[in-house]
Parts: sequence; structure tokens; C-alpha cells
Amino acid sequence: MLLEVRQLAFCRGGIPVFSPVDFVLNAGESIRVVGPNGSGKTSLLRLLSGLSRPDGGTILWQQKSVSKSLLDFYKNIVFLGHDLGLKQQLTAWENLQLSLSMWGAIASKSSVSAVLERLDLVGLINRPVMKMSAGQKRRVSLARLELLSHRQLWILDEPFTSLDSGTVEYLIGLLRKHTESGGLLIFTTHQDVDSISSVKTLELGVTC
Amino acid sequence: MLLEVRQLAFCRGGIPVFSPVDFVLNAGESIRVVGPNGSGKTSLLRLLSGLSRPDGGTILWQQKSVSKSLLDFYKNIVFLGHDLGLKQQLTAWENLQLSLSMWGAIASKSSVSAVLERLDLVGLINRPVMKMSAGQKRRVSLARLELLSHRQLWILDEPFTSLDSGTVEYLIGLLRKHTESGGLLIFTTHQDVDSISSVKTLELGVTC
Amino acid sequence: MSFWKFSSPQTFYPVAKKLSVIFFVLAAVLTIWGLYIGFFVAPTDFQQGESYRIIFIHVPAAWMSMFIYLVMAFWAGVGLIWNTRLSSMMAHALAPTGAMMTFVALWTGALWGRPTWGTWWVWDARLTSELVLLFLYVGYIVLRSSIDDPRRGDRASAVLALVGVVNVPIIYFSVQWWNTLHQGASVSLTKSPSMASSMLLGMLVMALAFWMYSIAVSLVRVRKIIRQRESNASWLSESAG
Amino acid sequence: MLTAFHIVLRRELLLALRQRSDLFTVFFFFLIVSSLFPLAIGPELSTLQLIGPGVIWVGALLSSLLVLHRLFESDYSDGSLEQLMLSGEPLTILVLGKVIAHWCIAGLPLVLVAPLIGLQFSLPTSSLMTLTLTLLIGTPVLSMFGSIGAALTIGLRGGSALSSLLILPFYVPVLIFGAGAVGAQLQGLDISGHLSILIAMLCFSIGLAPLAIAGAVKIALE
Amino acid sequence: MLTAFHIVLRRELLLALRQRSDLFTVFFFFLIVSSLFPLAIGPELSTLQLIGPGVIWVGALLSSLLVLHRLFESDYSDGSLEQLMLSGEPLTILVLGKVIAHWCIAGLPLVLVAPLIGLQFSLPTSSLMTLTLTLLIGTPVLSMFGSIGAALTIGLRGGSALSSLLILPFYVPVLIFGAGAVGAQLQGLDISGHLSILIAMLCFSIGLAPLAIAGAVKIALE
Ligand code: HEM
Ligand SMILES: Nc1ncnc2c1ncn2[C@@H]1O[C@H](COP(=O)(O)OP(=O)(O)OP(=O)(O)O)[C@@H](O)[C@H]1O
Ligand SMILES: Nc1ncnc2c1ncn2[C@@H]1O[C@H](COP(=O)(O)OP(=O)(O)OP(=O)(O)O)[C@@H](O)[C@H]1O
Ligand SMILES: [Mg+2]
Ligand SMILES: [Mg+2]
Repeated sequence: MLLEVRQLAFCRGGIPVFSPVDFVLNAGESIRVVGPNGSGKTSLLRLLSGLSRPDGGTILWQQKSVSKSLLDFYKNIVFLGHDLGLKQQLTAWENLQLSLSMWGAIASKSSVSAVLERLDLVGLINRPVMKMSAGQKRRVSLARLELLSHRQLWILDEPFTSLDSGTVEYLIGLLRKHTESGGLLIFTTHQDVDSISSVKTLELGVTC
Repeated sequence: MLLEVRQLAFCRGGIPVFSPVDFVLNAGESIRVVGPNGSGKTSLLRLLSGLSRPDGGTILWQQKSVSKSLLDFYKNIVFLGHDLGLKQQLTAWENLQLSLSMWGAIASKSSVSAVLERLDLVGLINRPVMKMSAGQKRRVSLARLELLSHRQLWILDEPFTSLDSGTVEYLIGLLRKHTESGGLLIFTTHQDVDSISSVKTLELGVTC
Repeated sequence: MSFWKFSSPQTFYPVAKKLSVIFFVLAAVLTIWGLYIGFFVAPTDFQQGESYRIIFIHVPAAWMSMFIYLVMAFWAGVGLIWNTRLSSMMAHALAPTGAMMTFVALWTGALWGRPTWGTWWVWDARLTSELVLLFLYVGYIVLRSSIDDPRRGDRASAVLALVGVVNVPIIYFSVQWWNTLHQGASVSLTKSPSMASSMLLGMLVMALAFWMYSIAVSLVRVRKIIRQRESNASWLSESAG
Repeated sequence: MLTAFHIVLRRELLLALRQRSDLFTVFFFFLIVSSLFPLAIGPELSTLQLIGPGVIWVGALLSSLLVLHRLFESDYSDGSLEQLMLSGEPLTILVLGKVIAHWCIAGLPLVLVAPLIGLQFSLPTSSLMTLTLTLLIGTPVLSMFGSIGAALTIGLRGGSALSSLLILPFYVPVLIFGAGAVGAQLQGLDISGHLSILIAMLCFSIGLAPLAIAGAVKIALE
Repeated sequence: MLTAFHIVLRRELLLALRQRSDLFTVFFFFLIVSSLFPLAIGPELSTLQLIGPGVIWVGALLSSLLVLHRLFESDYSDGSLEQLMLSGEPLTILVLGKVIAHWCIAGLPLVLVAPLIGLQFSLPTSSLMTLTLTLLIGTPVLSMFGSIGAALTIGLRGGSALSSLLILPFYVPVLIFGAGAVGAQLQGLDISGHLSILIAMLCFSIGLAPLAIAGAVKIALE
């Protein structure tokens, strides 16, 4: 019981966005949050990553309440939202290097290149992110994922957006590897990616 | 031969992005531009909509060169790019009303509501776009499409992004209706949408 | 054919090298001659004593600062309208020299103002508009360098250069339009000159020298820009000049 | 064409209204900047009267600069600038609408409040009238030239600061003649020369700026 | 913690360097604004000397304001602010890094160039030194207080103008004592009082501002 969520509730303008959420996630498990547009998936993921504060209920990480030790909790997660968190005018290499050292991971040029190689970005390593296509930017932000695989809980909001089919497959493989090595995964997507194994689904929808 | 593209070339920093493109599109036909990330789909679509200038080749609309009568050409197309073109602080209704009147279409409240009804946005019509989810924003921008169906050439860059499966189906229906009534369609997507009929594909990839 | 042939960077590149050498030599010879006249031939001024000799730098620099701006705006405009790469590069190459000339004119003017007007600086129309010219050059250079896409950079900075052209007549005619501390034009094509002929000769020779220097430096710089921009074109490595 | 102009103008004003703070902000910024100087310089009456017109003009200029960058930037980053362009209406007309909207937000209110601020600097009534008049002619010129800079720096990081840098040289002549007219009148001199130059600049900028702006917008979208 | 501070500082300076124009811009804006006043007010030497310190201080203040809004806004809009926060380092340290970077870009260069501009206003050497000293103490205070305003207006359209409005009242005391010190010295008065108040404000802002900024950032991200 690494992550336990009890009666988690969230309101916007006084109205609950989704009916209270309960679930438990153990090492190696993954959960896919599903629901139509506007059902509150993004809101839920931001709650789970500690970015917004719940209006009710608790999130426990290793039996401890997340809201009480937020900084420690942050050190266990990777969150990728709708926005990529890349600086447009820095190159792929600079972006990765800065965010990794910020996150306390060692960013050796060789390990970074290996990852970029797999993402087909090698030729672009010294190009400002600004000058990349939508999918290439996404890939740069995904490179962080592999480099931060020691962080246990991955929270990904529509990670497959703008990716071509090859990269989607790469990402699915990466996610599988993460859960197989004991990581936790929470993600959303509207696309059909049935090839991720042992996925629970959490259906949002009815607002009470 | 409504739209004819001959040897269209585009360079970035002196290097051609894709090998020269040739195709012809007649009334009722649609074309899907495919290629991996960074192969130049967005660049091509912006060229075809007259937003960027080609480095070689010509685009003919009804036998006339587009670059010579750009304003007239604009009056025949709808372009939806990676960015939505919505003002975040205006409501859905205000956004639609402004852009439609700008584009010379009549925006009666009843026709707009009918479309928003189909897009499941009725409850949100007076909410600022800022306060919508990613998919809801997309839907508002798609509402323009149905309201501008008299414009013959639709150019859509990854229109299915962030949409839930219900809305994807609605959109596919809309696209089919457009081509069946003699409209032209050029689009890209990385998702599998094989249900659009009579689609040619244009493969980008090899840069010469 | 002969002229348009040179409008491609490829043919211009080697030509520019030869030309720049010629112009450097011309500039050096003229400078020596001009300075000789300025310091040894021209008489001491009866009002200002020796300090007036700064005129031999000040006036040519001031002329060139305006002239280079016009040429720069011309090439930028040509590049904007006909989309010729080389003209944009020329405009780009001229800007730093123009900025330097403007700076020299301001600096020597300030030096000169101290003994004659008793102050380094006054906010009169000519001085101000010359300062504005410096800001225009700086704006042009900064705008150009903050846009990474060379084509967009060329075109956007061309718009700025063209809009800025209005400032040049303001500088030139400011002494006529407003009552200023600064001296009016003493060299004109229609009137006979109002200064000693050796003084005039020295000034003209120095102006010519500055002119030749500007051309030479711009040619060198344009070669550098061509090298940067066309680094992926094959002809550069072949000709390796 | 007229409709297009009209729609753009309405659109901009609607946006400003929706973000009510926009309107207040320019206004209060102007008030505060003009009040900073008496604070920084000291309260002697004669000095205040001397610097009053200059300070008010510089305040107007900086306030106009303040909201300038947003004029195109926000439309660019959310993609509505390209949608505007694709409407098929002449771009010069559309940008003219935007510029005039900018003036309604960042020029007109200043013109209206300037006499009040002038009172703070104990300017005489006749000077207050001249001040208002010069601002009325001069602020549209500021909006016009300013928009050129804003359009040239669309999409550049640091664009706001960069565009200030590009624009300020063009503002200088407006400032000199605007503030100069009030100063000259305080000294009892004739100001028709100043005014005619200001009017000439206005005509010139109305003729030239829309073209330059439209060109710059096109370049930015390419 | 120190590493985190160091990395943020490096990151910001790298960003500024990458956009070389950023550095130039603040600098030239300062130059131009300080040159606007003599233009608007007229060339009399005695007046210029009188208003010189005030103008330079107001110029420094406005230049500092100019790039302030970008401090958090661009990080917010591309999602890197939330990534910074998720790094698990204390937010106060991270924002302190950003504030100090802002000072290096928009404060330090002004301190260095101010004496040159003072010369234009024909200030005597001793005043130039006081001017530089007060700017050296005062500009960090401007950066600190300014960042609070910038953090409070994250993500609001028109935030740049709104934050200027929020900040300016806090800037006023700095301005009064900073410019006041130079003015007092010109009149031959003792300025140690002015200086100690400035230093007190500096200490106070260093203690308080990071907390306030971190709080504001958290609220904005929720
Ligand atoms: C920073 C201060 C100054 C600036 C920016 C400046 C600027 C200029 C400019 C732009 C010109 C060329 C305009 C033309 O050809 O009509 C010029 C010419 C000239 N300047 Fe200055 N000037 C400054 C100070 C001075 C001073 C202090 C003197 C001497 C008292 C002076 C004497 C002249 C003369 C004699 C000419 C040549 C005019 C002619 O023959 O046409 N300038 N200056
Ligand atoms: N602003 C830019 N400056 C320079 N190069 C760019 C710029 N934008 C994109 N590119 C490059 O041009 C190529 C084509 O980009 P484009 O955006 O057209 O690709 P795309 O096919 O739309 O990709 P995606 O599927 O990721 O959206 C890419 O290799 C990209 O790196
Ligand atoms: N800033 C906001 N203020 C108020 N309401 C909001 C805001 N953002 C989103 N909402 C509303 O909250 C609800 C949940 O939004 P959320 O973004 O979590 O949906 P989602 O499931 O991620 O949708 P999508 O599939 O479109 O991304 C939606 O109904 C939306 O309209
Ligand atoms: Mg979402
Ligand atoms: Mg694309």
C-alpha cells in the first residue's frame, strides 16, 4: 500500500468536480483514469501530485499524509501535465541537464545521449526547443521520464498527445518497464492503448 | 481540380524540410498527411493555408495562384492549427460570435446553440474558455468548423487531440458530411481514424 | 547579366575579398593624406585655436553615420521586397559600422563641445536626433540578433530600418528647422564654401577615407555573415576562400 | 472593410472590459508615475511647475508603453492572430482597429485625466488646456509608432523590453514637441509651430504605421 | 539547498544570456528613459542638476519593473514553474535564486552605468558616488518587493501592468530615501540617516520577501 487515496474530493466554484475517489496502489501497479472531456481527470492528477489542495479526503504515501510532508512526497514523483515544462529558448540538452540537476539526478552527457538516441532526438540535441515540431517537444519532455526512473510514482496527463506511432510504442514499453520494476503509474489518455498490462481503470464521470 | 499543388518546397535554415510535394484535390476529396514527428506536416499545412511562403513551387486554387490573391483564397478556407485561436477570458459564445462575424458568417444565437448542443457544451456557453478543460476548449474551437461549413477547404492540424471518443466520432461524421457535400479536406493525425472514407494519404518523410 | 550575377552570395563571396583589400588600401592612403592636411597644412582657426582640428574626424563621421543609415535602409528594403538574400546581408553588415560612426560623431562632438560651448552635452535638436540615430542602430542590431530565424530577422529588422529613415532628414535639417547651438551646414553644392580651402580639402579627404573604410569593413563582415548563414551550402567548402 | 475594422475594435474593447483591471491599471500607473517625481525631486513649487509638463508627458509615454506589448503578443500565442489574418480582410484595416483600441485604452483616459495631474504641479489653466490638446494629438502617434515595435517583436522572449527599446527613439520627437509646446506657452511663446509639427507627425504615422505593422505581423506569422 | 539555489541562479542567467537582447535591453531602456527627461524638460543646467538624481532613480525603478513580470510568468505558462516546485527543494530557496538573478540582470548593470548618466546631468563626483551607493543598496530592495508583485499576478492577463500597480507603492519609500540621499548631499547635508534606512529596508526585504513570494507562487499554482 504505497499510495492510498481516501474519499478524495475537489470542488470548483463550490460544486464538486467528481464524486469522491478511493483507491489503493501498490508497487508495480498502474491505474488509468478515464472519463469524457471535463470529467475531472486533470484536476484529479494535480491533486494526486500535490499541486492543488483537496477539498476533502486524504492522500497517504507510505502511510503518511502527503499534505503534511509535501516536500518529501515531491521527491518521489514525476508529474507531466498538459504543459511540457520546457524552456523554449534553451536546447534539448540544456533543458534536460537543468531539470535533472534540479531534481537531484545525475545528468551525464552519455546517459542523456543514450535516452535521446532512443527517442530519435540525437540530431536535435543542440537545437532550441522553440524550433522543434509539436511531437519533438513532447519527446524532449518524455526524455526526463526515463532519466528519472528512480522516482517511484509517475503521474502522466495524456502523455501520448502529438506522438507518432513509433514513439507511442516506445513510451508504452517504458511504462511497462517502470511498473515491472516496482514503480507506480497513474495516467490518462483518450487514445486506445490497450497494450499496457495489469492496468486498473478509475472511471470519473458522475458528479454527485 | 480545385486545389493543385506543384513541386511545393519549404526550407528551414537553408535545408528543405520535405521533398517537393505534388498533389491535386477535387471537390469532395480529402487527403491525410502522414509522417513521423518532425516530418513537416505542420509546415506543409501552414504553407497550404497561405500562412507561410513556400521556397519553391506553386499552389493553385481554382487555377489561380494563391500567392497572388491571398485575401480571396483566405475567404475559402478554414485552418485549425496546434493553437486554438480562442481568447481565454471570453466565453464560448463570445468567442464564436466574434470569430464568426469576423469571418463574415451569420452567427445567430440559435444556430450556435444547436452546434454547441451537439458538442455537449450547452451548459458552458457563458463560461470563460480559461475555465474549461483541455478537451472542452478543443470542442469550442471545433464548433467554428460546423458553423463555417460553407468555406470549401478545411485544413486541420491534429484535430483529434484531447477529444474523448464520443467527440472524435462526432468530428469524423462532420468531416464526412463536409466532403460528401463537395468540400475539400486536408488533415493530419497520429491517431487511427480509418473510418473516414475516400482518403488519399500523402506521405512526408524523406528530405532530399 | 553582369550586375545580377553578383547578387548571389556564391559569386559575391570571392569578389568581396578582393574588393575589401582594395578599399582598405584606399582608406589607409586617404587617411594619411587627410590627417597630414588636417594637422600640418590647414591653418589654426582664429576663434577656436587648435581644438577645431577635431572637425576632421567629427564631420566625416557624422556624414557617414547618416549616409550609412540610408544605404543600410536601402539594402534592407531591397531584401524585403525582392527577397534577395545578399541585400539583407549587406544591410546587416553595415549596421555596426554605422553605429560606430554615430558613436564617433557623438563622442568627438562632445569633446569639441567642452571647449567651444563649455559643456559636454546639450539637448538640442541636432544632438538629440543624432543620439536617436544611435538608438536606431542599436535597436536594429538587437532586433536582428534576437530573432533566430535568419529570414524573419532580415525581414523584421528591415521594417524597422525603413521606418527609422525619417530620422535622417531630421538630423540633417535640424539646424535649419530649429535654433540650435550646433553649427549650420558650411559645405553645400550650391553655395561657395565658407571655410578655408585647405580645411575643406582635409575634411573631404577624410570623409572619403571614412567612406572607403566603411566599405572595406562591411565587405569583410558580409563575408563572415555569408560563411555563417550558408555554412551548410556545398559551394563554401569547395571554394574555401 | 469597415465592418472588419468595427469588429476588431469591438473585440479589443470587449477583451479590455472583461479584464477590467487593464483599464484601471494604465490609469493608475499614469497617476503613480506622475506622482513619483514630486516625491523624488522635492516639493519646491517653482521646480514643479518647470518640470510638470515634461513629467506628465513622460508618464503618458510610459503608460502607453506599458500595455503595448500585449496588443499582439497574446493574440499571437493563442493562435487568434493567425485566425484574424485568415479572415480574408485586409490586414492593414485589422491592425488599425487594434491600434485605435489601444489608444482608447491607453491614450484617451490619460488625455482626460492629465489636467487633474497638471493641477498637482500647479500649472495655470491655459497650460492645462495646451497640455490636454498636445496629448490629444500626440497619444495617437504614440499608439501608432508603439504598435510597430510591438508587431516587430511578436513571439520573441523579452519582446516587451525589446519593443520598448525599439519604440522609444520614435517617441522622442513626439515628447519633445508635446512637452515643448506646454513649456513654450508657459514662457509666453507662440506654439502654433509645435502644434503643426505634432499634427504632421499624426498624419504621417496614420499613413505609414498600419502598413509597417501589417508587414511586421505577416513576417511574424510566417 | 545551496545547490538548488545555485542551479536556479545558473538557470536564470543562462536564460538571460541565451536571449542576449535581454541584457542589453534593460541597460538601454535605462539610458533612454534617463535621457527622455532632459528632452522633455529642457536643457537648463541648474534644473537638470536639481532633477538629476530623481530622474536616475525613477529610471532605475522603471527598468527594474520592465523585466519583472517575466520572472515568473514565462515559467508559469510553459509549466516549468510547477516542475521547479515539484523538485522537492524548499520553494523559498528557489524563488530567492530567481530574485537574485533578476537583480543581476536588472539591478547591477544600472548601478554600474548610473555614474555615466549622472555625468550627463552634470552631477559632481561626490554625488555620483552617493548615487552609486544608494543604487547598490536600493536596487536589491526593488527586486525583492517587485518579485512579490510579480508572483501575486502570475497567470493573470494584464498581469504585467497590474503587478506594476501593486509594486509601485512599495517602491516609493526606496525612491524617496535613495534619491533623497543624493539630493541631501548636493545640499551639503548629512546622509547617514538616509543610508541606514535604506540598509534597514534591504535587511527587512531579504527576510520577508522570499516567504511572501513562495506563498504567492503556491497559491498561483493551485
Ligand atoms: C555631441 C555633440 C555633437 C553632435 C551629435 C554633432 C552632430 C553633427 C552632425 C550629425 C553633423 C553633420 C550634419 C551636416 O552635415 O549638416 C555635424 C556637422 C558639424 N558639426 Fe557637429 N555635432 C556635435 C558637436 C559639435 C560641436 C561642439 C561643434 C563645434 C562647435 C560642431 C561642429 C560641426 C561642424 C562645423 C559641422 C559641419 C557642418 C557642415 O559643414 O555641414 N559639432 N555635427
Ligand atoms: N520554428 C522552427 N524553426 C526551425 N525549425 C523548425 C521550426 N519548427 C519546426 N521546425 C523543424 O521543422 C521540421 C518540421 O516541423 P513540423 O512542425 O512541420 O513537423 P510535424 O510533421 O508537424 O511534426 P509533429 O508530428 O511533431 O507535429 C522539424 O524537423 C522541426 O524540427
Ligand atoms: N480553472 C478552472 N476553473 C474552473 N473550472 C475549471 C477550471 N479548469 C477546469 N474546470 C472545470 O473542471 C472540470 C474538470 O476539468 P479537468 O480539466 O479536470 O477535466 P479533464 O477530465 O482533464 O478533461 P479533458 O479530457 O478535457 O482534459 C471541467 O468541467 C472544467 O470545465
Ligand atoms: Mg485534462
Ligand atoms: Mg505538427
